[in-house]
Amino acid sequence: MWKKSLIAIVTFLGGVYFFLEFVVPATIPWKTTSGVVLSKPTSSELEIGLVRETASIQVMDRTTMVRRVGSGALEQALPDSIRPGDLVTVTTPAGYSTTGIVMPESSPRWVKLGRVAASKTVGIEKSILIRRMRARGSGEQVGLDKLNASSSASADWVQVGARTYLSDWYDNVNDFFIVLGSMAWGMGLLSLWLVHSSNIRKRRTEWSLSVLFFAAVALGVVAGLGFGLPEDSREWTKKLSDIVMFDLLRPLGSTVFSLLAFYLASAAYRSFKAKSREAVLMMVAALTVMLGQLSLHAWLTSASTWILYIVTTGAVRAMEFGLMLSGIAIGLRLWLSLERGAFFDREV
Amino acid sequence: MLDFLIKLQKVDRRWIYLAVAVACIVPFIVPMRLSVHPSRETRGVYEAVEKCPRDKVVLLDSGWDAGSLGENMGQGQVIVDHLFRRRIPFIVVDIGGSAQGPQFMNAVIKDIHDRKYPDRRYGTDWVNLGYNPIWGWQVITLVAKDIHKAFPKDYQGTKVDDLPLMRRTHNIDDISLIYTVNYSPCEDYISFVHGVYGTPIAFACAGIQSTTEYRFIPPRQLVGMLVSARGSAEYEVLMYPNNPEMRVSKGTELIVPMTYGHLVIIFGVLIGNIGYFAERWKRRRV
Amino acid sequence: MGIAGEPQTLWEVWLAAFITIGIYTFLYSDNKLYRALLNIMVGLNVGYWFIVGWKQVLGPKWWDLAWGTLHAHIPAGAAWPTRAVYWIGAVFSHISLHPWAFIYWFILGGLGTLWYFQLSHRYLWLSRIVIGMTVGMGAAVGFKGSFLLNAPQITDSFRPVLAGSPSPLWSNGAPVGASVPVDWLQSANNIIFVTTIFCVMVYFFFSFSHDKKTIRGSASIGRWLLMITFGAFFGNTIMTRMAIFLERVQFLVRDWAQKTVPVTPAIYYAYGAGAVLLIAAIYFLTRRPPAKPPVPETVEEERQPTGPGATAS
Amino acid sequence: MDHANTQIVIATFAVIFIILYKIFSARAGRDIYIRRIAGLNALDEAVGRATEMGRPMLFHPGVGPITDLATLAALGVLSHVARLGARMGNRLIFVTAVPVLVPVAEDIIRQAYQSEGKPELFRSDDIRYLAAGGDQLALGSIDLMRKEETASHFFFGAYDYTSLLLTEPGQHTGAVQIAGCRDYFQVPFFIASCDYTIICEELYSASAYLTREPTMLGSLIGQDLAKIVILVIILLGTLAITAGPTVIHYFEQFVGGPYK
Repeated sequence: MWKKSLIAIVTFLGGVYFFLEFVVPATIPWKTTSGVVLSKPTSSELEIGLVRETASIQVMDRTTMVRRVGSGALEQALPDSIRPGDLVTVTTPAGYSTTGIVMPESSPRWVKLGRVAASKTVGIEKSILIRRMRARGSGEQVGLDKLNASSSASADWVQVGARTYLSDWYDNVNDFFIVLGSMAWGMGLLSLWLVHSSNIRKRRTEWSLSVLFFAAVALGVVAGLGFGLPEDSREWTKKLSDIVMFDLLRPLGSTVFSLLAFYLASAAYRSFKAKSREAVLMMVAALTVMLGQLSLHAWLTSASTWILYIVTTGAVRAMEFGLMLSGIAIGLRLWLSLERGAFFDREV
Repeated sequence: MLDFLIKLQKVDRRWIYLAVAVACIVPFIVPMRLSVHPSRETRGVYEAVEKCPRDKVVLLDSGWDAGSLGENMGQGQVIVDHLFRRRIPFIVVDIGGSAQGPQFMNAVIKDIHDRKYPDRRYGTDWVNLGYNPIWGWQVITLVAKDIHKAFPKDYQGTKVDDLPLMRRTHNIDDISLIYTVNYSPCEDYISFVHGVYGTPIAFACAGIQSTTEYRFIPPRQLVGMLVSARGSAEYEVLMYPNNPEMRVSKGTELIVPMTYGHLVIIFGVLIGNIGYFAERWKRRRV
Repeated sequence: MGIAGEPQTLWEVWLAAFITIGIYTFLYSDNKLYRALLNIMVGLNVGYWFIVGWKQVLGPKWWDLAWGTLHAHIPAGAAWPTRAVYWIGAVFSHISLHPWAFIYWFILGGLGTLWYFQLSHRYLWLSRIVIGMTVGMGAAVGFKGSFLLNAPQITDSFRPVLAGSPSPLWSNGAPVGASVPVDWLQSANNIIFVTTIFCVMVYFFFSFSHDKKTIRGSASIGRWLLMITFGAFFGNTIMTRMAIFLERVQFLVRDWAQKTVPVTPAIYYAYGAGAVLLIAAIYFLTRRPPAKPPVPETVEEERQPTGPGATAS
Repeated sequence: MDHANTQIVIATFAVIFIILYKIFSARAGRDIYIRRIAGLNALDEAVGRATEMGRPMLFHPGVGPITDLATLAALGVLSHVARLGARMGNRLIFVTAVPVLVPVAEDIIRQAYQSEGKPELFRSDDIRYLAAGGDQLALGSIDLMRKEETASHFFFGAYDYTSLLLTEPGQHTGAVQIAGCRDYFQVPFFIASCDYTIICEELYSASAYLTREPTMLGSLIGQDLAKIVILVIILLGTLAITAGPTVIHYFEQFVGGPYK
């Protein structure tokens, strides 16, 4: 019994870090200040302008945006390239134009502008984490010297707050699991070894092929020593590695996989019969897509494009939502050791 | 007559094999050209590469090997050609693909370099960082955070800090586009790179895999996708609209024979069904 | 090497040709040559990949952390017997110098070995410790991965039923509220799209019966749409296989048959003789009744071998 | 979005809660309804047919690892098929390329035969660790089918490109073939070459239906609820976007937060 609980505990611990790292924010929310950098920060403190929303504008196809960069210069900005903290002038197709600081809530279709309502000064210590907003995606962790500040032009939008130290461990935990996973690589080799060694021991027919297999493994190992040497190196292992890779593995690999073309051909011929309504649908779709793949006619291509972008996309999405949830469910069951069944109920 | 039709669905499979083989061999011996119609997903990749700035790099994840050479090689050729033409520096990596990936991609690059752009230099115009056997998010997140940590050396053992291109490339902010050439590209790029940092991603994948990747194109999780040999053929049509003699990629070489192979299979399906219906008709008659 | 290592020299071309045609003999009938080549491929891949894996991951990320600097303890230029003693001393001094690195190395190594208890009936549970750790990790990361992957998928599935024509901002057609004329084709597509998602998801509901007419109806529509989707899969798959096969045909036709076309008498005779030998070899190898596959046992006890099978259908 | 925003956190814990709640209520003995998958009748027919012809059956659990949900579901189906086979007094041959599966499958099948009171029919050399790789396993199974003249084949689990190689010969010899495949790449080939195919997620529910295993049933229901939520969100969103840019903007802000 203790064995089972040990396994359960270890399994839970295995996942708990990454789960927390995802769910817990980078900085403690109620100790985080979010706003534009107003003045060049000193080593000890950082002045942040708190922005209040003044305008919220829907972006149309003919909406233009102009970003004011340092030294008062103006430059065109695209809806998906504006960054929080930019000072932009948005002009709607109707001709109304508004100026303000882009806020993080804006999306490519909808810009929220604001102006600095108040300013707050944050003291910088080791426990403080500064994250600069990107145009899209999460904030990046930056040092004080990297920040560009301005009160009259585009500046950086930062979130400054007391850090939750979880993310600092990410790389180490990641490395640990990378190595742990890689340790399993011997399994493939070992199981193959079991298969073929027993073939040879019992002199089963084709045991000669197993001998050949071991010879190939040996050759592969020796050739592997030449991996990663400079192109022009005179090492014989490098030459051997090239021979194995280009003269043996290349034709072997591509030919073995190309056999499937023939199976597919005969399978299509033999089993693609209009037996039922479903079979007909499948066959028609397959033929349409195949014809669309060929360089025959433009409208054939567009027909297959329609199937792929409307029907297939929709159906695959629906299936993927289901698979995502079942993946989460099985993950949960394994993670919390709720799983039952032959493997998990074996007495240990 | 009816019996003959019924026999049509009992042809020995070796005859089908022979028909496919012949249909595929003939176009190689008798060269012919067909028009290619670029599709939406291919245009997407082309426009994305056209938009790339010169001061950032393109990350080219090439994990293909002999098994999928017919499809992926062309996709690698066209993108390298395009990047060399626009002189956008690019970094070749192989994350969890195949140990042969870097060498194959290197041979492709060398060939295009010698044939078309002899003045491009290794280390400034492109870098090949070699192979990392770990598939999936574990290394991808590492590359996004600090590429020097993920790949301390390039594919032939040089320290990356000695390469001028790598000195100005540190993390995801220096990468303007990620292009993945693989039999089945890693979807973790979409969740852990596009989802986290918003970097545009383009896939170049096998036809079978493409069917599930189409769903990422409308929400722009993928800017575009090259599908099989067709994708690279279409891409070259976009790159060289007026001078076909410049189209030299594997895709352009294979697209015409592919057409014939497909037609034979379609024909096989049709005669199979003719036989099937003939049999059903006969059964109904007696 | 040519493009992606296409064979250049004569022997390379012939070797590749032999391998290619030798494998294609399987299409005529199952035979020993094919199985031999398959074994060689698997063996080469496993061996090569094993070393590469060590060089790229386990070496730098695990072994070198503890022992990377060991040689620094060995005074240069010591003769062999004394050198061995130095080595032993170095190991201990190294451990005492970097205890934590050693402990990390040791624990990871110990955990790693647990994988291999999968092969034993009695100690299978030991492997479940390490399986559990990795599975738990994967499960936790699964949350982040699936949400980041699918959240945009859900928001993109909001399609305006009355849509204008697509634009850079509204790739699925702008809603008519955005003061644009109705694009009926786009609207129809959007309706079909949402219907597809709805019907297919209903088809995959298991918790309530399909007796209700509406549910059964939408479920069966969902099944038809699934069939169309699988048809698309089939078509694209054929394209994949075809491309891979054509690459081989291209090699046989262009590199093998044309590059080795006789230019000097020597090559001419080599070509002829080689062709004869190749055909003879393949005939000889495929003529005999194809032998049965390597049928191994399970790990532990003796199993009866399977006898010679018939030819491949 | 490196860390979850508010909406995602709520969604995460909501999904966890729904699934766990359903699992535990199922374990507490709440009876749970799952609709029957049409293909399950085919299982009985297939076993019966093989018994009539006096030929053995072949079960192939896919190529996935033991921790793969599809493989676990396949094992659930395996126990049912083995029990049917035992009831009718027929042999079931089990082939795999995953070493861990050998002892597990042995337990399952032995249990099945014992529970039907026919332990003498169970032969431990019918569980075959044929090869260590996909292609080799396919070749081995093909030869096995020919040698043992298996009359019905069951393919359940996760499959890769070898699926065609596996189903082709059975189609020649006219064996009854039933497949349940999670990976939709391979489903078309199973549909084309098998008598009945259980598609994608149906595999899970089939296994749950057969084993009546509370954990599986419960989480299946939980997943259904979550799916319904997603579907409702999609339909609401469709209405919102049809209503215009303003509505959809606020709806997206509400559902997903600023997708950064």
